Amino acid sequence: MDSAVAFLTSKIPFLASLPFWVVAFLVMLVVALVILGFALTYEGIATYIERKVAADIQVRIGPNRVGPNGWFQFIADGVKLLMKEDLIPAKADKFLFVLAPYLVFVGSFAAFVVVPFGISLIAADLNIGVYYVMAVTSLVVIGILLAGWGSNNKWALLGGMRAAAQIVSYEVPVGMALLPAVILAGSLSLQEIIRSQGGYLGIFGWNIFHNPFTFFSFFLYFTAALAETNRTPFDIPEAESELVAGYHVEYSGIRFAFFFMAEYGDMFVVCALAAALYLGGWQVPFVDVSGLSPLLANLLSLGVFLAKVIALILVMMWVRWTLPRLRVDQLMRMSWKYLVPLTFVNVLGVSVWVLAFDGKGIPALVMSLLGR
Amino acid sequence: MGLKQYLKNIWEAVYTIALGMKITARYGIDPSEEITQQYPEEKRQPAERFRGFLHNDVPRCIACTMCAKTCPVDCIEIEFVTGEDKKRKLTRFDINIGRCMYCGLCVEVCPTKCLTHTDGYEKASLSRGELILHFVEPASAEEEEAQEKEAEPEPAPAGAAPAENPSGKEPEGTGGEN
Amino acid sequence: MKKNLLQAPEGTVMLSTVDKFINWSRRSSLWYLLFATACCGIELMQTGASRYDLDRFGAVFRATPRQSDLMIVAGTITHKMAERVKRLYDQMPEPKYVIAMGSCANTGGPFYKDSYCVVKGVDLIIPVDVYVPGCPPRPEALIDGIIQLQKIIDSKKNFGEKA
Amino acid sequence: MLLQYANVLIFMALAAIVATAMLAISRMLQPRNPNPVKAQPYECGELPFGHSWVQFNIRFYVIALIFIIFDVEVAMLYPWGVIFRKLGTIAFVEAFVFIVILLAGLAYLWVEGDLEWVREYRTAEEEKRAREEEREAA
Amino acid sequence: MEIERLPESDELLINMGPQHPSTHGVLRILLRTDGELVTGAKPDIGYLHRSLEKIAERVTYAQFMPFTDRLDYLAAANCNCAYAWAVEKLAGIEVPERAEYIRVIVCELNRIASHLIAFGAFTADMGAFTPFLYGIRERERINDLFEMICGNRLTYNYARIGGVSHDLPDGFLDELKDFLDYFEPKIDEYNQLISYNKIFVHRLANVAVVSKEDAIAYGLVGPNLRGSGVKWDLRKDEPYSVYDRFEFDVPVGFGEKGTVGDAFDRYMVRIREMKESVKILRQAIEQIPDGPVMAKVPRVFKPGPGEVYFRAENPRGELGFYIVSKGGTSPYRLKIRTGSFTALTIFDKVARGHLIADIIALIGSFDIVLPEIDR
Amino acid sequence: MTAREIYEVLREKFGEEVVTEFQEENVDPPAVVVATEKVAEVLTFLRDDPRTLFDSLMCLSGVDYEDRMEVVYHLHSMTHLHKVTVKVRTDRENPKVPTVEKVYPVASFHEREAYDLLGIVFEGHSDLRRILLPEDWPGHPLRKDYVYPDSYHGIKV
Repeated sequence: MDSAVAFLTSKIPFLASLPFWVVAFLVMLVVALVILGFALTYEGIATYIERKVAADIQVRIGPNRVGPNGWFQFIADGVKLLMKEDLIPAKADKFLFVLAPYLVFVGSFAAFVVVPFGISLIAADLNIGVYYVMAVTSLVVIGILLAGWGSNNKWALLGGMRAAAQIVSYEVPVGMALLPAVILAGSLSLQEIIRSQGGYLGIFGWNIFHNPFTFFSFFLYFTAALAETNRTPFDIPEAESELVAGYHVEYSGIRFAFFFMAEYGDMFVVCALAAALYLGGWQVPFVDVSGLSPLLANLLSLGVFLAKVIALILVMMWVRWTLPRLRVDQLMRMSWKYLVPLTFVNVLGVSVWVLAFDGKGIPALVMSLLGR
Repeated sequence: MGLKQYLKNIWEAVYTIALGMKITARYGIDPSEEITQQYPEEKRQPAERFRGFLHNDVPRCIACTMCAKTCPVDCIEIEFVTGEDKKRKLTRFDINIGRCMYCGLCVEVCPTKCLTHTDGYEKASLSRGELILHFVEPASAEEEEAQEKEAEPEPAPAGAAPAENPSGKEPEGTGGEN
Repeated sequence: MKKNLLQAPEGTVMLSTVDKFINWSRRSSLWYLLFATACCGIELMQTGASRYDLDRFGAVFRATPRQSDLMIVAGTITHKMAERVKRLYDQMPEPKYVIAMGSCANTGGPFYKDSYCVVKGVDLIIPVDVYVPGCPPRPEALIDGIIQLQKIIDSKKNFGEKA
Repeated sequence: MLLQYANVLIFMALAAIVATAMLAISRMLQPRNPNPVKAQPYECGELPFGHSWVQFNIRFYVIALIFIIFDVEVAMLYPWGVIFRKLGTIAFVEAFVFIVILLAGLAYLWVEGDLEWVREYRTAEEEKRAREEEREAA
Repeated sequence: MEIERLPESDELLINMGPQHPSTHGVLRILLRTDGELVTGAKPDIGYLHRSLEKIAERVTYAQFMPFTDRLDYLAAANCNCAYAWAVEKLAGIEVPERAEYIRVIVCELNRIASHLIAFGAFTADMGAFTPFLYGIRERERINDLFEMICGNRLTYNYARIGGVSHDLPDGFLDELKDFLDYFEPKIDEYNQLISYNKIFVHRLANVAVVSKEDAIAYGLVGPNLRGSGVKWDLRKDEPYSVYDRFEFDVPVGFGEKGTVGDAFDRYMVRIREMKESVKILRQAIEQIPDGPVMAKVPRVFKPGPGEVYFRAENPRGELGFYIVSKGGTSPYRLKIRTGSFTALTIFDKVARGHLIADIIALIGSFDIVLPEIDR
Repeated sequence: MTAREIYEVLREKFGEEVVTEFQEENVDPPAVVVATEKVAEVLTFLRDDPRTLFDSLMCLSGVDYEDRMEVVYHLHSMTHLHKVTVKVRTDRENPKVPTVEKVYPVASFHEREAYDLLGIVFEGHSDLRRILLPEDWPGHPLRKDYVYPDSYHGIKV
């Protein structure tokens, strides 16, 4: 950030005359706008991709009439929702009903601040990055809870209460499943964690291959993340076949679109987190990006990072269109009897490993055995 | 729950989920499994016996009213005048395809086989009136409207389609002794 | 309908382009209400399924009327049900469209003559845009109905008309 | 570093502004045709009856309590995780004791069956009988 | 609809249906819940009451045939044939052997189609949408076969009193064989895909248990009865038509993953029945004789006075026709007894103490179809 | 056991006043006509007696014979594999039949249906309401003299 401001002021004399915070503010605003633009576009395209993935799995074609191969489907959907009457039921708690989509949308977007898009492409490299993401994504669930309560509808209420059940079941596993990566890197900053995963052909430095415990941690995190984003098999607050549409049963038009976008935004964030903490983030396989020119390095790392995230998102979609849904008590049982103990064991395992092998992972040990 | 059972549960969950995902992945990746027919462009030819919209070949019809009597839902309306040669001449032969249930009973009883099922099935209409097929030109427009009013609980907007053969194959033979 | 901001006194050329764009978005994203009562419901499902794939037209089902644009009345409507159908229709947000699918919804169909408790056509309860004949209509026929509906939507004027 | 947090604020503010703008645009463009039925809550097509703001029995009270304890634990383990490699064995022993105590608690709850969803319910008759019994006992 | 007692502070009254994604039509269930836990469930039916029994009194015997299509649209051929058998029993008509074989073929084919919807809709209710579309993909091929035979995809109107309306078209049996070869491995694929999926099993095992005694007392029939461990199949135990000439098993629930009579057992009975139907079809293809497909039945059909109760094994259990004739051209009284109708009697009893999500499993595992209930 | 033997057994147990008639010709399965007020007892006996063991009630139908109402019970035994029909007759203007809900739980819905469509009152039924038609529907449509209403809630019938 500071360097960007310094760079700009050195290039454009006009800016130099302004106070530092003004320039910094402008830079931040531009960054925020760019990322917002990216997020909205991505969310649109993700809905299209989701429909295409579903169609492929279900041996059909999917949207193909709107624009080339249906690529503009999300624009049509978006414009239609924008032009659609949005209702507020007479008996709803108007304040909460209006507030809920804001919370969800803001919560899902605010998490993009710390997404490390590239080697130096990050809006704010917070020193408590991992913490921050966990806190902000919980905001989304609070929004869902409010939406459920505020709608004054029985199905929505059930959906909202299920969201509460979901909070208490996934928060702990998510936190504990991310901890091994933090232990290995010794930092909560996402950029630091990613930087610590370089080397060894660029693949074997990844935390997932560090030792068996981190390997399992990745899958445990991914499972818990599915719950965090309300995706099947954990989509119990929405549960179309049970609760009609769950918490957003009363939402129409653009307000519904906020929930819809937030779901995909959330998916991006959790997948980004999984990629950053366990799959080496923007670390490019077989290439040491830090040695390249800044532009090339950024572009390359951005591409690699997005590829990893999208691959994870595709897996999420694939899971969604394959698996049935858990029941709410099963979600809790799974969380407290399986995920929580296993993540704790993993944390202990990783710390023992770190103590025993002085923080070296299996690839490093193999390398040292080979005498390098 | 012993530890063995605990681990077995985890293993079963992972294994069965992996099996399922393997199948969906196979279908997802293999484009030859795709079975969608792009309807407006590629149409599927219905089977030979397909019971589509009814069609009456008026010249061959002897106005015996068997079909109207057999119809369980009274969707066929027939009016005729008996000519000098004792032959009946249709003045009205309407089939309400919006009420027809395509059971085929009328076709089975038709003695001259002039009433047939075509393979037409597309006739999405904007009003109820369009769903009544007239096989004989009505005497006058007013009369037709009056009859429609009688037949329907709520009159459909005007603009009812004139007698028209719904798409599809023409019934064979147009012998017109009558 | 309440006036909205863009209701100019007279339609203008620019607005007609906007009109086209809005109609395009509406016709390309007809989310239908998952509402089936009888036999036609199965054909509706099969239309949405792999071989006919309504999703190609951007039409997906939503379970709640609040998020749907299109109500496909698939099946018999009895007098006991009539009130509920009306309520569901009322609860859909504007703009909304109705397709009457099959003989029962068109006119009462097989139950027109002898039944004492079937509504003789869903248009007695709610306004219908497109009637699709058949008992039940083939999936192709339903898609044809949706294409007809898209043509209707294309011809609508959103601005410049006093409602 | 504080500057970085300004970013967070800007993001949130921007998201809120954009959301408001979208709502406003939608408000201007959408057709509106309110009627009393439309304003009713959706109840699968039925006339709504009863009310939906009830004391909702969530049936996972104990789990909700443990959740708070564990969530605090997670929050406390993170700083530990950051400096773990610097402190070494002592940190491990400390955390080990900490985790083991909590896991022991979890195991206790598990054995007691408190991790199960509360599934008992009483029919009207059973409740009546239970009340009578209580009265008799008193 | 009355409610047994007024809601206390933490009781919620929920309306499930008539428009709900998983009530399989316009069923309405009034749920009284304590949080997520159901403490009472009252089915409210009649939203699709189309008065078939009254129509039967007003149309002739032959004219009623197309209405039986609409009685259970998922198994229209079965209903057609059951009605035809009932009337033939009443009037004492001998049906040509080929016609009986054709009826068995269409019945078993339709049973597969119906179970495919049951399987698909059930998995969709459980949250897995894809198996539903796989089920329909196979069903489409069955629809094509039916279109070949009788010209319609859903409402066949194929059986006639005294036989069937057309003989099988040329090449049909080969197409059928092709389909069976294609379909049989798919059943195993379904099992891999979802039936034995751990989540799916856990959603169903020990849920909605109906004991053997209850199942009989509450008049459950067909797969629901067999799911409770009662080995009872009309095709085997009370053979009608030519069913006694086929070798097949009657699958019953045996508590594979939980208790006997739970939702999983009922589900698996249907999956296994599809295999048995394939077996029957293969034998029927081998055995089918040549000959006429229609007996001599007078055009104005008038059975003598009398009454008959005939039942046949439908995909949803026994379908009973009670026909009273006074010698006229139309039945004096026709009562239809269906499997889904009686399945709802036990609904409240089974539903209590389950979660809302289990109610969905309960409805799905009973495989009810609304026109059968409301008629 | 054949239906005639069952009839003999019933005759022996309940006497002539209760078991009045046996119909065999053109009736399948053959029917035993019993006195209306005793029907629950007869069915309980048929269900529990080791010789008959009719554990399932296949069907329960009401029939309007213009001069009388009949309720027809089709019984079947899964153990002995035999069947019988039990009939009771009741007055057409004021039809009343004791409920058999306690004997065969499945009868509950069938009886409600018979009440709804034919107006037969089943005395002692726990929840005798209309089941298929709306609560405020006029008349009982399966009666032979039923006249279709003109409109219902403003919609033409």
